Amino acid sequence: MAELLAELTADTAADPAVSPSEQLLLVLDGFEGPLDMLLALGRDQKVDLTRISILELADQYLAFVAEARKVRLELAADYLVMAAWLAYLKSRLLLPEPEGEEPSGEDMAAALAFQLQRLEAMKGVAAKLFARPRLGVDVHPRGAPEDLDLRRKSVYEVTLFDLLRAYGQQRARKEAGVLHIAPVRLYSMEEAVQRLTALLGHMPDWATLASFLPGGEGGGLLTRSALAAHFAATLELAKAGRVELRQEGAFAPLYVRGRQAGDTPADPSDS
Amino acid sequence: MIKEVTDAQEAEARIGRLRLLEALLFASAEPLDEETLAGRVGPEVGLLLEELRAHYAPRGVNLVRTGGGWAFRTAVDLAPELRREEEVSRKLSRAAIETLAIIAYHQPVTRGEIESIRGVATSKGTLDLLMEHGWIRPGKRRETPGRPLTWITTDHFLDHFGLESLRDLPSVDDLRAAGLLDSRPVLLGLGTAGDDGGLAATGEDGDEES
Amino acid sequence: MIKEVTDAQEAEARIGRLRLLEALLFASAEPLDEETLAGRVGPEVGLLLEELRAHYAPRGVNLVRTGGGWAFRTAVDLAPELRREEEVSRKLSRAAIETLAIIAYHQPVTRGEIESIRGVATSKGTLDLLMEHGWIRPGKRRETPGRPLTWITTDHFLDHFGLESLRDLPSVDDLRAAGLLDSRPVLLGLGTAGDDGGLAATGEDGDEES
Repeated sequence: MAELLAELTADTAADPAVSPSEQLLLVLDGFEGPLDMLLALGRDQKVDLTRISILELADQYLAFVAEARKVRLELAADYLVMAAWLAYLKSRLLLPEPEGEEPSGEDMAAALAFQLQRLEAMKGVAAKLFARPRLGVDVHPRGAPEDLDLRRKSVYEVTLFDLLRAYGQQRARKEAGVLHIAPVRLYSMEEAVQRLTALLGHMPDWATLASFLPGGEGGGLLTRSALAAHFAATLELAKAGRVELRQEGAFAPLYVRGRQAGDTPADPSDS
Repeated sequence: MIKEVTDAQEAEARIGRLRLLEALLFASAEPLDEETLAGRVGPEVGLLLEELRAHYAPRGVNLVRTGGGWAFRTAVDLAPELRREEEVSRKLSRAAIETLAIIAYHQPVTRGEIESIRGVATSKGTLDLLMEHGWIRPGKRRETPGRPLTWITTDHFLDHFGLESLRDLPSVDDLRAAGLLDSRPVLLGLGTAGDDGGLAATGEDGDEES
Repeated sequence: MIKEVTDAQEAEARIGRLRLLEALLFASAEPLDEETLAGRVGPEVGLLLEELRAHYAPRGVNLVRTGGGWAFRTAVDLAPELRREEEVSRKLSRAAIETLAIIAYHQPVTRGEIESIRGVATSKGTLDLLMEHGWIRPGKRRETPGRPLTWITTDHFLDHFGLESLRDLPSVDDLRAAGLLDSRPVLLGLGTAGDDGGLAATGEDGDEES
């Protein structure tokens, strides 16, 4: 991780005016999502992707997320989901395999390795594709075509793109005609429910409610509304039987875990 | 006319210049004058042009001198067989494209409904034009007061736009997802961000509004 | 390959057809398919095309086959001397380039699958940009729950990248052999916030009036 950070922020690291959070933001800007970042970390291992150490990769990624949270950087949900999944994967790889129908840690690691290889392959061929001689750039058609109209079945030149764009623009005009009241910048419970649902789906283990909160510089009212909304959302989801909650005592951290279909209800002593 | 070439290397360089000259003349939208061409292939451009002209003289494409420049043109004697279609291609008006799109998406649809969707009156000429081109045809009458005529698209419409069936038209959500329907509310706040994943969308591909 | 010609008159007719074919292809900036050409020069169009291709192979302009059509294009090796700077400077985003490659290699592919391969949501302005370039278009809907729309590449895509067919995509056989052209979603359901099922189900056909 440190290597990657150093590499990607080489220009700014020397500049004391750039804060750690800005540096991290710059790193993040260089990636097309968490998978892309994992791929970059994987390449740092300088081995064939088929022989990559998934454990090492998970550690590097988790170190990055920890760093980001330390400087209270708002990470997109995608990155948090990946962190949760990798933490789980790590535990599966390190602990003895439990009995059960869940995919084994090895299977999960293999699936991740496959995704990385597939993404790497697509990046590779994308580069090859765009390295080819391209029409209008390297290779040219007849510059002064004589319009013979051999194939055109209609005298009007309209493409599917024109048609779809016209419809899209027409719909957009119509939708834009509706008056939108500016909402107050508060976190709604619906949004918290949505966010938690998305995150929990990938999070089979206990985690503190605080870890689900969007970090960031919103501060003040927005942060407090996020906490309130997420708290209310966990209660709502618990009522619907979709999550389980656990708290050791009054004011102790609240733990949340997604409830898988077919799970037995949580041990009452846990609640 | 053709310059004596003794050295093999020089012959190759000459062929290279000839090929470049050929490609330049082919790709240019305008006739190119000798001065411009000399800048690319060297001072012996006159000889090279003559050589090219001689090569193409018996072929279906000729190198011709026109208004001080040089250009490839299809051979004059082939003109009867290359006759252009009577009508040159034209752009369809925006109103016509929109009307066609609305019929495609909302069919069967009456003229009144088209007008209410577009928010403007549809000129009779628009529907006539679309019908003349075989893209739309009248459907059944709507069983409502006045029994208005409805409009539907034809097989030729599918053919023209390369669609196998109407089901393959992208839905409104597909259009939105593809970026073809972009109706961001004027004032965007957290409360309305739910339509494409809300906060989850933050920092995806850097296209989010702040 | 070249048909034996015995009769002088027949030879002349053949040359006439060759010249016409040459002129037809030269006149058009877009590739012409063999069916269209056969309608003008007769059923032996395949042989004539091969003859023309061979004639132009060493020249500055080549006859190339792309996506079932034929077109004259400047020779690839002249690219450095013909490169148009203003075109090169119109750079595509990494997201757009990767998305195009995924569509090319995995087609027909749904947006959800593209997102699962890239691990991020597809931003607006990616698919519509690729479509505006004429490289991709909607294909058939997938017959799975939600009937998501698929995306495929166009003939113009092949033409643009100088490919005769999709089989000529770089490394396509290697990737297939390595199992990397499998677009199935893997354990991680990443970047699929707007998965196809949900989206296509809402507002299907977009015929709801608001």
